[in-house]
Amino acid sequence: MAEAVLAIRDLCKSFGALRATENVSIDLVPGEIHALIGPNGAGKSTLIHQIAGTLKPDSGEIEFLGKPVSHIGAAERARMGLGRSFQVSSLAPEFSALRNVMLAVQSRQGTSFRFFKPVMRDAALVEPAMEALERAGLKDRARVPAAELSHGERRQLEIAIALALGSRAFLLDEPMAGMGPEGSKTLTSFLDGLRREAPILLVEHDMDAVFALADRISVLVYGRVIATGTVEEIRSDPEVRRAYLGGAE
Amino acid sequence: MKLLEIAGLETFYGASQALFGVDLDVAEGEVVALMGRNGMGKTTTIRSILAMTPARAGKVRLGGREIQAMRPHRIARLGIGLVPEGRRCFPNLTVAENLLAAARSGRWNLAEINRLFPRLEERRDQMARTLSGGEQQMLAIGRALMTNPRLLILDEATEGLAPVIRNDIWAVIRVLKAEGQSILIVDKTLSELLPSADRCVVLEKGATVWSGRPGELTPSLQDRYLGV
Amino acid sequence: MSRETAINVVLALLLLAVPFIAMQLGKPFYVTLATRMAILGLAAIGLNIALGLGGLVSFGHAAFFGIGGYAAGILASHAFSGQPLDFGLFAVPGSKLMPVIWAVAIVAGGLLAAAIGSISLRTSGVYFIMITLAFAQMTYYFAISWPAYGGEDGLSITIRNTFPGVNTLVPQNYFLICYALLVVGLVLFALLRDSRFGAALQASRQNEVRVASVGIAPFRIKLVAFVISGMITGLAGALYADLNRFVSPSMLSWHMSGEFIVLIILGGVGRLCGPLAGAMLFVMLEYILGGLTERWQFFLGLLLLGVVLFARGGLIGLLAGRARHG
Amino acid sequence: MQTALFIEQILNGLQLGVMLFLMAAGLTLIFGVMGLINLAHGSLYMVGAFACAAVAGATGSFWLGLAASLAAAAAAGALVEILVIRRLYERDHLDQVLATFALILIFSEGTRWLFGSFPLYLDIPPLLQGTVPIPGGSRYQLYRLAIISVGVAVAVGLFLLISRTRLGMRIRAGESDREMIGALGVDIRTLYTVVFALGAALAGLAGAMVGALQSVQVGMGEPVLILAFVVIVIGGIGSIKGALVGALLVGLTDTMGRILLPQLFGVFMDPSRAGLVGGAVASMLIYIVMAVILAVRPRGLFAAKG
Amino acid sequence: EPVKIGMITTLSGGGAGLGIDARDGFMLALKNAGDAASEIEVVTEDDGQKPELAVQIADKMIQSDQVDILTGIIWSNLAMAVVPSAVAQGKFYLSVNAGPSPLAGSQCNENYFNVAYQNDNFHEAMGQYANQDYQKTFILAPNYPAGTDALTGFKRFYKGELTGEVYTQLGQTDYAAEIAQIRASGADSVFMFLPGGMGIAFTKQYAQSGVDIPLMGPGFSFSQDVLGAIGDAALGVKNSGSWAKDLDNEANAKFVETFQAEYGRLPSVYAAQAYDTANLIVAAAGKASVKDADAFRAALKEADFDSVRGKFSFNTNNHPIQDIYVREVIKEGDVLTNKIVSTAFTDHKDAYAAECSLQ
Ligand SMILES: Nc1ncnc2c1ncn2[C@@H]1O[C@H](COP(=O)(O)OP(=O)(O)OP(=O)(O)O)[C@@H](O)[C@H]1O
Ligand SMILES: Nc1ncnc2c1ncn2[C@@H]1O[C@H](COP(=O)(O)OP(=O)(O)OP(=O)(O)O)[C@@H](O)[C@H]1O
Ligand SMILES: [Mg+2]
Ligand SMILES: [Mg+2]
Repeated sequence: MAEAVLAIRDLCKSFGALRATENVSIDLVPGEIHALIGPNGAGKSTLIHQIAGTLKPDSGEIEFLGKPVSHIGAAERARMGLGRSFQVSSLAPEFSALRNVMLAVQSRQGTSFRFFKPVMRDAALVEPAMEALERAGLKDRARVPAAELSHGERRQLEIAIALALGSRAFLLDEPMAGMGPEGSKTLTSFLDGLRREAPILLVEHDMDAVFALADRISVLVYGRVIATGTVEEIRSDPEVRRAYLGGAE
Repeated sequence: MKLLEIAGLETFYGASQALFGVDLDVAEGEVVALMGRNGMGKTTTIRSILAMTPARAGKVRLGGREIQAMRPHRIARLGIGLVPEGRRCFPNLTVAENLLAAARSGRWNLAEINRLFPRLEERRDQMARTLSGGEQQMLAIGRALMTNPRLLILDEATEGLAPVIRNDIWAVIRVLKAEGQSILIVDKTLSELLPSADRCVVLEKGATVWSGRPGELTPSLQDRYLGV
Repeated sequence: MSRETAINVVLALLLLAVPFIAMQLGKPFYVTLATRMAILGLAAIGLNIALGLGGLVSFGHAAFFGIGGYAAGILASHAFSGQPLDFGLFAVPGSKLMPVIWAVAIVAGGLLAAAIGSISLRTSGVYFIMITLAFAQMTYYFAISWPAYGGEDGLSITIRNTFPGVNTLVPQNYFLICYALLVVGLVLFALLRDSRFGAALQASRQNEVRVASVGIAPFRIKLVAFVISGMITGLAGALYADLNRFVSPSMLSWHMSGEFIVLIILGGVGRLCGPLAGAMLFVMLEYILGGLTERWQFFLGLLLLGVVLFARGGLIGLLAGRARHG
Repeated sequence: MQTALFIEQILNGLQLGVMLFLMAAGLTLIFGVMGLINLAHGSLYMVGAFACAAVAGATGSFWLGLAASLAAAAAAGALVEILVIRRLYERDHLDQVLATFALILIFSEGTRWLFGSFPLYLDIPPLLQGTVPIPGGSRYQLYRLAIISVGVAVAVGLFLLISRTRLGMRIRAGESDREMIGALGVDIRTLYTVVFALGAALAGLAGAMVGALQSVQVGMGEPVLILAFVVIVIGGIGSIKGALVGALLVGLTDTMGRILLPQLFGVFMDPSRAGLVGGAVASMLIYIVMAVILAVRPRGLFAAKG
Repeated sequence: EPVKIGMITTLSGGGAGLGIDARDGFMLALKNAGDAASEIEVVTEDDGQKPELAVQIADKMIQSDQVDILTGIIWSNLAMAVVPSAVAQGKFYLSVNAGPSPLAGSQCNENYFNVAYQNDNFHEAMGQYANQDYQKTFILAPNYPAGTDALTGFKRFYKGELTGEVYTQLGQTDYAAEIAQIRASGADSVFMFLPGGMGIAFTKQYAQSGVDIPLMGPGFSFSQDVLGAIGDAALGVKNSGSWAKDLDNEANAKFVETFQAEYGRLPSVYAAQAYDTANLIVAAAGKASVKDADAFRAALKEADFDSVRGKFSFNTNNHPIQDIYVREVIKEGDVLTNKIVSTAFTDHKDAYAAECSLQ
């Protein structure tokens, strides 16, 4: 197996008496989609938050691109190439889709402390941003304020932003949520292609998508990884069926 | 007897029109599925029923009474319970307080909801904002049931739920249906929705384009209207 | 030219025209009013960078305004008395030269903003409002009870400071100086707003988490914005001191901070000419109503209320519609 | 300092704190719970004081005046809510700032219009005049003890109202999502009018009670308003408990600072200078305390975490 | 010869009472002067007690209204903002109330006349008076220049011991802590300078606290405009002033009577000082044209008018030489007012005249 892009070791996090993350070790290797599934409240989003740096773990190590990142902030991790989407879309609502993406481009290019050149006339910003929007299928909506986008379009925009960051790994928290069948199909094939650029840690409740996409699946229950394996292994794991999949799948 | 009747609903967001003539009705004890692709106006229809975004034209009747000129809380009190898109639990209230804040007496009470969603019982004194996504969804359903509505409206009530829970919720919906609860439901999971519904109404570009029994919604129609 | 740009140009020209019309009409005092509008407008432009672009509702900008004012007053008084300012280790002479005074006011405003900002920006929302107020109140009480420069009685600048090649005692000349600085402020604001920095700043206002998650640290962005904001307001303070030929703690009072906020809301938050429009309207109202009735504050209140209730987005919002972000 | 004096000063600090709390309670109720920045809260305090002084002056009864102050402030509050505030809930905080700033001007000048420019007279009711013995051998003013007890009663009452009653839940629910609580069948509009009137009545009560201690005059609300804001920010916005703790902290800090700082500076300065410097630092003290607290706990002492 | 006067005073906000009294007193004098004042025109504007606004109004009156004389300011800090630049522009300024020390000393000006008092005067008088009966005095004032000046003024003449010297916060409204200190200090008397609402609050709380150490203060804190608000708490308090309603002279009798007839209330010291100011202008205008600055200045300096304070003249620094009385708050019917009980100084001058370059 190739060298892991992202490696998490023995991560722990409690909220009071509640152990939201308990000795979690997971890794993400180039080219893969690693799905993280588990019941509601299992601690998936909490884990994503810790990896992204918006929540501080109680103990454990996070390594990204071979470097420990536990001590550095969210912004710096993002600049290193850790792209993420939020479970609930998180955008700059007054900015157009384009300007939302341009913000990521600007960050990737280095400094935000440039005071005089107008961004909208800066091809170095606009062009890569348009490209990312196009790849995410939002080119037509580039000038629409994020607040006026429909639910599905906002999810696409989150992806576009992560693309524009030139991310070396993606953390996607329920990107399919709220998408209709059509949107899910498009997004599934899009993610399928995206993994070649950078591996994806995918949190998702849409099992059709997970089974279609995942190279590996880890199952999180009550903060602990109870199983990791291929689609087939997980599908047939009786423990997983009981705790998560239930009768249907 | 029709519980809810909607005719020719037209609704605007500011200057932009979102609904161009929605017709829909729900009979007493009936489960009606409101369907359509992303952005076709399902949520807007629901908002207009409750006058959260009042319609500019058209009529809404609840139990024979015209309600489109009323304020939302009056309409809600006439017997509509809403599970809104995006959950919208009250973040600074505990689980129990969320359930109690708008409760009205009837079949559903705290004990019943706890039986339905044991997870909520475990979390009863936790602030809603610290709940996981799925927990919040359960809370939103419980909160709507606590108002003991004549008509329950569910907008994407199973979004973001684990399959087991989703199954539970569908089971709950079927129980409610069996008890004769009238329900208007929006959901993406057709495999569950179609068997549960008595009737389907399909919206496209803000207007009703098809309605009929679930069995009549053929794969070709599904492809045309829902993109399946 | 967009509608808003047109309105901005008209506003700026209108203000420029006031002194000339005033002299024609034989109402020299209107020059002073116009100067006051320009200075308050500039101070509010400073605040608008923090408040309008960055969403940092500072209720303590009077501190920067006042420190700029005191920079002018103190330097002038030392120049007047011939005694150098004693900093213990070294001493510097006072000055009556406006460019020197401005530079000192800008630096002082910036330093104070850096100090206040680095603590205040840890908080947000209403807490930010109050902690900035707290710092301003500290400077206010300090100035009141500090006897060296007059305390509550303030400090007068007997003769207005000088500018090379210009007779600043002529009101029109002083107006033009202030007007030129106002225009510089406007240009700076426009550039800043459209720049990368401005994009990051405005995004921080809308969604800080989002900004951090694309790799931009919002704290530093906001701090720099706050410092720039304090520098501009400090400069305006120095101009104001020279206009009144007087500085006093009332420049540091919370009423002053409140007035800046009012100017911005009145004109249009985050809009290029919002502060200017607000300042022009407010000074005019104050003057006209004040001349009509002793109960002018009552009617001023009613008018302001009318503006909030019926003109969303302030004057500029009313005239030019909602702002759009590319 | 002798024990008796020390105890007396502690009581003074408590009393000042409770006085601030009465003002802050209404403010935090409106401000935290309804999400509204009400700069005009000080005006409602003034309305209460004027109503009390006017009615007490006309009838000779402080108690009638007190009732009048509650009624007048509540009525003014309800009126303001219905005519102005109601249109601003969905707006930016800044619009609320401007509108309530305008209300200050209207209230101040309006009051002066009605009552003239000279301060009014209001005194402690005979029932509460005089002093009672306190531990340490000194005596303490009965009226001030009464203020302390009213403050404590209000604190307990409000705390129970907000945290234990369904009304309290609805108010808090409405704060985070007005539309949703309406869609669940709660008439949030009327509810908010009631809450606003309640907050106003508390301010009016504070004004009336404090009016007997100081001068009933136009503008009396402004300094208290700022202090009340300091209090609720220290305590954590929206928290009645925070307002109480914050108020007591501010009251004690201010009182003890005024007394002790000059003595402290007196150790190494002549008394006159120590008085000046100590007094100057004392006037900044609560702001320093607030800045320190917020620097360490950016959301106050008792803010709901989030 | 027409004379145009610009009156800048406080007519709105908390301090409006003082400004209104001053304006009313001033206008009454012009009315009483009849024909002698027929060519005097007054423009009045409200400064809202804000220095910036006062400066703006002064500029306007000088530039647009082209007034010859400015007057009316109540507060020292506003006077400091307006006076230096107004007199630098060659206008006359006549103070109806404020008398900050720089304007009496280092920054005095030939065109600045103070018809009221130098700020320290009333405090000095109280210090002088305290020597008669007291040895241990507790003194307090707000922490700002007028406050420190007040206590300095008091100490300048007081020879006894100080049991405490406290500087309170400007705008403070609760004095329980200071009163407790006073009680514990063992003082035999208290001198306080707390203007406006602060004084009302202090005096009420002092009376309510049951501390029975005698209280003294300058006249401002017990002048007619605030006595009503303090109530019986003020009874018996000794305070200093250059004027009282019962001063026995013809001008005063007329003033008090006509003021009451015209406005339905008793006049305060502010009204009296403004009344004198207006009469001074009327008298000077009768002697010289205001356009002839030197002549008019000389006419002002003569102070040839019937002062409600009895005798009145100007010192070298254009500040008053006058008697200062000790008054006591009494009740006449159910109205509180002041009665003169003794004279603290005769022909008192301020302490700053020596620093003034005018001779
Ligand atoms: N700040 C917090 N304080 C207390 N408990 C918290 C906090 N944040 C999360 N939790 C709890 O931690 C658990 C894990 O939450 P998390 O959001 O990670 O779940 P999840 O696996 O993402 O669930 P879902 O699939 O429903 O989104 C939940 O039970 C939640 O209630
Ligand atoms: N607040 C709003 N302002 C402006 N336009 C809006 C707003 N909310 C929705 N719209 C627009 O109204 C239309 C209908 O939206 P609606 O939310 O009703 O769709 P929906 O059928 O519920 O879609 P989804 O399945 O994505 O939830 C869409 O075009 C959407 O962009
Ligand atoms: Mg989650
Ligand atoms: Mg929807």
